Amino acid sequence: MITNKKIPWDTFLAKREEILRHWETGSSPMLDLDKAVETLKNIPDHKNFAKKLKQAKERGITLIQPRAGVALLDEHIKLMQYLQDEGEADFLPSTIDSYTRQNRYQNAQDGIKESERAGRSLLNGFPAVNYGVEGCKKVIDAINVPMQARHGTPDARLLTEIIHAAGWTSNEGGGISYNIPYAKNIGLEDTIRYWQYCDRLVGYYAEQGIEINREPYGPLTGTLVPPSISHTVAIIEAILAAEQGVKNITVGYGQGGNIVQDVAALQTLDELTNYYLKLFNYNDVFVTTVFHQWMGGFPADEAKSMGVIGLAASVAAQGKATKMITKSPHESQGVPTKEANAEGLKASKIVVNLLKEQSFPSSRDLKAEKEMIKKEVNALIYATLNVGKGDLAQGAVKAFARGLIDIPFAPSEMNAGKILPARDAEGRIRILEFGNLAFDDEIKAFHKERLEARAALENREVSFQMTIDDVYAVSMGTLVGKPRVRGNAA
Amino acid sequence: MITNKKIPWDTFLAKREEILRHWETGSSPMLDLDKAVETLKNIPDHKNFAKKLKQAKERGITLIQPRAGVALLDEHIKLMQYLQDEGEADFLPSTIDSYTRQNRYQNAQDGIKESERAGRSLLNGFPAVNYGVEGCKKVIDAINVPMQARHGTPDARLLTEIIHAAGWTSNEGGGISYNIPYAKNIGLEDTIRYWQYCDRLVGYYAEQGIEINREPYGPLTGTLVPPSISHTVAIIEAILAAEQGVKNITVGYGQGGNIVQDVAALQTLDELTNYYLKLFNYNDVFVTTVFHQWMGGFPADEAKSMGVIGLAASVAAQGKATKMITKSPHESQGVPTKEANAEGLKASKIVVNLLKEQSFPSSRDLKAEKEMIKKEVNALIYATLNVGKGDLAQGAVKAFARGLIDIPFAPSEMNAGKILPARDAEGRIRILEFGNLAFDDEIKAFHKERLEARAALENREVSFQMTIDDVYAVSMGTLVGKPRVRGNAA
Amino acid sequence: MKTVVIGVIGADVHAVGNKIIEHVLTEHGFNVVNIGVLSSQEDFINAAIETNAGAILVSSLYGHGEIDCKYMRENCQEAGLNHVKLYVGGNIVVGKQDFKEVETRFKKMGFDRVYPPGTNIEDAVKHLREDLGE
Amino acid sequence: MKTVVIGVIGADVHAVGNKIIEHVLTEHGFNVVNIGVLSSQEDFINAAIETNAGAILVSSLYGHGEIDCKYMRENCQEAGLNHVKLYVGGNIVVGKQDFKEVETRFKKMGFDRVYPPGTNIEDAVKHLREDLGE
Ligand code: B12
Ligand code: B12
Repeated sequence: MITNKKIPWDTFLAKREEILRHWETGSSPMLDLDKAVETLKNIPDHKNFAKKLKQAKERGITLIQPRAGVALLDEHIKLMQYLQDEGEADFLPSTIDSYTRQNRYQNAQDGIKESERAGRSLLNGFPAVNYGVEGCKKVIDAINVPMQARHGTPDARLLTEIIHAAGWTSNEGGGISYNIPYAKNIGLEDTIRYWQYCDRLVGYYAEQGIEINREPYGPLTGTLVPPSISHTVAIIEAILAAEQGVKNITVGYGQGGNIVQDVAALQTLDELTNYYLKLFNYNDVFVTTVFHQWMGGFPADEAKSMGVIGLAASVAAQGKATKMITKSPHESQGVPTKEANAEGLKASKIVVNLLKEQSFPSSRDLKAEKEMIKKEVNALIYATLNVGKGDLAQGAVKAFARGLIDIPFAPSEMNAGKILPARDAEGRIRILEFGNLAFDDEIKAFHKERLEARAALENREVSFQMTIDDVYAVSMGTLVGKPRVRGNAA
Repeated sequence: MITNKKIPWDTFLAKREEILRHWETGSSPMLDLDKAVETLKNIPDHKNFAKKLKQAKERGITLIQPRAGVALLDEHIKLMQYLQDEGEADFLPSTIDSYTRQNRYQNAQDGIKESERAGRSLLNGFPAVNYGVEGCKKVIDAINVPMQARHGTPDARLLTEIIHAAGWTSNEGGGISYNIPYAKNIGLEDTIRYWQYCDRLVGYYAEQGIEINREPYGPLTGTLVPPSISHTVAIIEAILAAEQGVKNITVGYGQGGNIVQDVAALQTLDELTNYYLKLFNYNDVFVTTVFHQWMGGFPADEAKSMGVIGLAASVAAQGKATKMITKSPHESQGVPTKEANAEGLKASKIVVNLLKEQSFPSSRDLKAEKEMIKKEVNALIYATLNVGKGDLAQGAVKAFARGLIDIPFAPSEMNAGKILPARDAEGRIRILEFGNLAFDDEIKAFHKERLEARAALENREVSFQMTIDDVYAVSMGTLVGKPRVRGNAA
Repeated sequence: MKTVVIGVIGADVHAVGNKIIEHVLTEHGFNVVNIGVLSSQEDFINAAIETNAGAILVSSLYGHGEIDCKYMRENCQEAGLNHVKLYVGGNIVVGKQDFKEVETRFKKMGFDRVYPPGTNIEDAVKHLREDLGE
Repeated sequence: MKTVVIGVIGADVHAVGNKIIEHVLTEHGFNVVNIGVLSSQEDFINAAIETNAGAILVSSLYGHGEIDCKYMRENCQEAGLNHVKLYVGGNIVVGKQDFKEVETRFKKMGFDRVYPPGTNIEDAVKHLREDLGE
C-alpha cells in the first residue's frame, strides 16, 4: 500500500536506472546527476522559476504564462522567443504533446516526422522526451525567462528527469491531478507513486541548493469544478510533494466565473495550503498561487474570447494570484498561432499591470464565501485523512475509490463520477448531486438552498439539465445557463 | 442673466423660427411640430431609447453602445446595421462630425463632397444637419434599436430639432459638458441657454406623451477627472434638463481605472442625481447611468486595447451601469473600422453578460470612497447654489468663472484650469492643486494625505510631473505613472 | 431504435462533450453505445460489430485526429463493416484551419460527415435521421 | 533660445497633448508660443511671423487634419514665411491608415516632418535641434 513517505535515496536510484531506459534519450550523459546539478546551478536567477515566483509574491503582483508547444524543435524555439518578446510572457511553458503524455514515444517520433513532411505541426505539443536533454537545453538557452513543462502525463518520470537536467526549473502535475482528468484506467496508487518519484528528484536538487518549483495542476477537468474540490486535490498534492522535499509549490485554481467566489477561492487556496503544510510540519515551503483563465468551452468568436480573457485577468489581479495561465482568442478552434497566443498574453498583461496596486476589498459576502470553502475543504481533507488512517497518500486512493472526493466530468474510472455541479443564481458553482462526497448535512443544505433559489428564479426543477446548460453557458455568452427550448439545444 | 426657468412656449417658438433658418435643411416640412410628434409616435417601443433604458435598469443589466459615424449616408447606414447585427449593439449612435459640432455646415458639406470623391470618409462623423430630417429618418428606419446623436456641440439647437423630428429618441450633451471640454471661447451662459432650448424641445415632446432620453456628457475631458467634479456637472445638467421638462435622464461617468473608486462613482452618481432631483422637486424623472470605457489615451497595441476594454466592461457590470459606451482596438490610431468597432462591442457584450447576475459587494472601503465622493459633490453643489443665489444655472456660470468648479485639461477659457489631478497609491484619482475648487480643508487634507502616501512610496515630491506621468500611464500599460528617467519621457 | 457508437479516439481524454453527446442522443431516442475516451479504431469497430450499429460518431478534440483517423474507413471495410456511416467532429486538426479544406481531407479519408469545432450535436441528429432512415 | 509655435489646428479641441507638448518643449529650453486648440492656419502663421519662429508644430488629433492642413505651405510662403519648418503630428487622418502613405501625402503638401499617432514628443526635440541648429 502506498504511503506518504519520502522515498529512500537508494530506492530512488534503483528505480531511476529503469526509468532512464524507457526511451533512448534516457541514456544522455547529461542525465548524470552531478552533471544535471551543474547545469541547474548555471541557470541564472532570472531564469529560475522558483525565485521569480517568490519575488512576484513578495511584490504582490501577478505574472503571466501562456500554454504553447509545437512538434519541431526549431519552431518551438521560435515560438518561445515570440511569446517572450512580442507576448511579454513572464514565464514560458513547453506544453507537451498528447502522445508523450501517454508515454507513446514512438507515436511522438512519427508525429515529428509527419510534421517535418507536412511543414506544420501535427502534434499538439512539444515532444520533450524525444528531443532529450540536449534538445530541451537548446530551448532554455534560447530564452530569457524561466521554463516549465506543462502536460497531463500520468507517468512523467522520464520527462521530469529530462527537463530538469536541461535546466527547466518547474514542472506541472501531480499524482491525482494528472491522472483523474487525463487518464481512463490508470490506478491512482500508480500515479501517486510516479509523482512521488518526480517530487523526490526535485527534493534531491533542493538538497543540492537548487530551487525548483512544482505546480499541482489546479483546474482538473476545467468544467464546473467547485473550488473546495480542486483545493483539496491541490493541498494533498502539495503535502505529498513537500514530503519528498519540494520547497517551492504553486497551487492552482481555474476561473469559475463568479468574481466573489473566484477571489474567495484564490485567497483560501493560499491560506489553506499554508495552513495544512504547517499542520503537517512542512514549515519551509514557499507557496504561491496560479489562476487559470476560463478552462471550459470558449465562445467561437475571437473578440468575445478576448473579453473572457480580459475579465479573467481582472479577477486574477484582484485576487492577487502570483501567476496566471492565459488563453488565446483561438481557444475554441484549436492550438493557437503564435500571434493569437501573444494577443491573449498582451491583453492579460495590461490588465494585471493596470490593477497591480489594487486588491479586492474584504466584505461580508467574500468572508462568507471563504468560510464556506474552508468548511468544505476541511471536511474533505478530514475524510481523506480518516480513510487513510492519518496517511494522505493512502487516504487519497481510498477517498477517490469511495467517492469521498469526486471530480465532475472526469474520464478516469478511478473517480466515482457521481457528483453533479451547477451554478446558483449568482453564478457560483454549487453541487446538486453529491454522490458520496464527504460533506456534512449542513454543507449540503447550503448547496441545496442556493440551487433551489436559482431553480425558483428560472421556474424549473434542479436537475441534470441545469448542469448541461451551465456547461454550454460561457461558450454561448452567459454564465448561468438558461433553460433552453427543446430542439434548440447547444 | 441666465436662470434655471422653463422657457415659455412662445419664446421657444419665436427662437425656433430663427434656428430653423441656420441651414437649408431647417426648412423641411418634417420639422413641423405636429408632423414630428407623429413621426416620434410611430417609433416602436423597442426603438425608443428611454423605454429600453428603463427596462434595462429594472432588470439590473448593462446594455452597450459604440461611437460611430461616417460622412456618407449609405455608408453610415451600413455601418449602423453592421454594429447592430455583427456587433450586437443594444443602442446605436450617430457620432456627429467636428465641423457640424462647430456649426460649420458649409465645411461639412465640402467634407461630404470630398469623401464622395475620395471614396473614404474624410469627416470624423456623420453630418446629420446636412442630411436633414429625411436623411436621419432613413437611418432610424434601417435599424432595429434606438438611435442617439452623440457629439460635442456647444450650440446643437438645429441638430436637436432635426434628429428628434427624424425619430431619434436620445440626444447627448449639455450646456456645460458640451462647452468646457469642446470649445475655447464660447460663453457658458450661451451654451446653457442653447441646451435649455434642446431640453425644452424634449419637454414639449414629453407633454405630447413621447419619451425621449437626454444624456449629459459625463467624462468631460476624459483625462484624470475626479468623480466628484464630473458628478457635479452631471447633476447640474440633469436639474437644468428636468426644469425644461425632460423626464428620462442618463448621467455619465468615464472609467477612472481604480475599480473601487469606479464602482463608488457609479453608485453615487445614481444616488446623488436622484437625491438632488427630488430635493429640487423634480419627482418624476427616471434616472439611469452610463459608464464610458477608458476615455484617456489608449495603448497603441490592439490586443492590449482589448484588455482595457474587457476590464472596463467588468467594472461597468459590477457597478451596475445601465449603459456602457464601448471603445475599439483602434482607439489610439483613429476612427475605427466597422470590424474593429464590432470587436470592442463583442468583447464588452460577453463580459457584461457573464457578470449580469453579479454585483460588487459592499465593503468598508467602498463605503468610505462613496462617502468621500458625496462630501465633495455636496460641497461643489452647495458652492454653486450659493454663488447662484439659489439658481443653479446662474450658479454654474459663476462657479466656473471663479474656479469653484474646475475641470482638468479643458480647452475652454471659461474654465479656470487651475486644478491638477493625480493618482494616489492605489490609482484613485485625487487632486494635488486645488485652485479655487470649492472643497473645504477636511476634503483637501484627505487628498493631500493620499497623494503624499504615493509620493513617499515613489520617493519623490507631489508635483505636476506626477500628473504628466499619470496622463501617459494607461497608454504605457500601467495605471499609476511611475517616475521616468529624464530624456526618456512619453 | 437505431444504434450508434460514440467515443473519443486516440490518446484524447476530453470527456465533457462525450458525456453530453451520450445524453442528447439518448434523449433523441437513439441506442447509444459509448466507448468513452482513449478509444482506438479497433474499439470503435468492435463495438459497431457487436451492436450492429448504423453509425460511428468519432470525437477528436485534442488535435491528433488527423493521425488517429488514418485508414479508419479501410479498417472498417476490412472488418466487414461496409455500410456503417462514419462521422467525425470536435477539434479534429491542430490549430485553427480553414474548415472547407479540413472537411475535404477527412472526406477523402472516407468519412461521411465532418463537423467543425463547437458543432451543435442536434445538427448531427438530423443527419443521422437522414442517413439511417427512420 | 529657439522659438517654436505650437497649436491644434481646425475645429479640433484635443487639449491634453498640446498642454504636454508645451511643458516638455519648455523644459527642453525652447521658447514655446502656444496658440492652443481651435486654431486656424492664419493663427499659426501670424504667431510665427510675430515671434520670428523657426518651426511650426501643428497638432491634429480629431481626423480632419488632411482637410485643415491643405495649402498650409503655400499660405506660409505667401505670408513671407519661406524658411519656417513645418511639423505635423497627432492622429492626422481619419482612421487607422498605413503611415508610410500618410507621410507621403503630407510631405507632398510641404510638411517637413510628419509623425504617427502616439509619437513621443522627445523625438521631435531631436529633430528640432537638427533642423534649427543649436
Ligand atoms: C475542457 C478542456 C480540457 C480539459 C478536459 C477535461 C476532460 N477530461 O474532459 C483538460 C484541461 C484536461 C484539457 C486537456 C487538454 N487539452 Co483541452 N480543452 C478543453 C476545452 C477548453 C473545452 C472542451 C470542452 O469540454 N468543451 C465543452 C464540450 C461540451 O464541447 P466539445 O468538447 O467541443 O464537444 C461538443 C462539440 O464539439 C460536438 N462534438 C464533439 N465531438 C463530436 C463528434 C461528432 C460526430 C459530432 C457531430 C459532434 C461532436 O458535440 C459536443 C457536445 O456539444 C477546449 C477548447 C474549447 N472548446 O473551448 C480545449 C481543447 C480541446 N484542448 C486542447 C488541447 C491541446 C488539450 C491538451 C493536449 C493540452 C492542454 N492544452 O493542456 C490536453 C489534452 C489531453 C489529452 N490527452 O486529451 C485543444 C485542442 C487543440 C486542437 N485541436 O488544435 C483545445 C481546442 C484548446 C486549444 N485551443 O488549444 N482540455
Ligand atoms: C481624450 C480624448 C478626447 C477628449 C479630449 C478632451 C480635450 N478637450 O482635450 C474628448 C472626449 C473631449 C474627445 C473628443 C473627441 N474626440 Co477624441 N480622443 C481622446 C483620446 C482618447 C486621447 C487623446 C489624448 O488626450 N491623449 C493623450 C495625449 C498626451 O496624447 P496625444 O493627444 O496623442 O498627443 C501626444 C502625441 O500624439 C504627440 N503629438 C501630438 N501632436 C503632435 C504634433 C507634433 C508635431 C509632434 C511631433 C507630436 C505630436 O505628442 C503629444 C504629447 O505626447 C484619443 C485616442 C487615444 N489617443 O487614445 C481620442 C481621439 C483623438 N478622438 C477622436 C475623435 C474622433 C474625437 C471626436 C471627434 C469624436 C468623439 N469621439 O467624441 C471628438 C472631437 C472633438 C473635437 N472637435 O475635437 C479620434 C480621432 C480619430 C481619427 N483621427 O481618426 C481619436 C483618435 C479616438 C478614435 N480612435 O476615434 N476626445
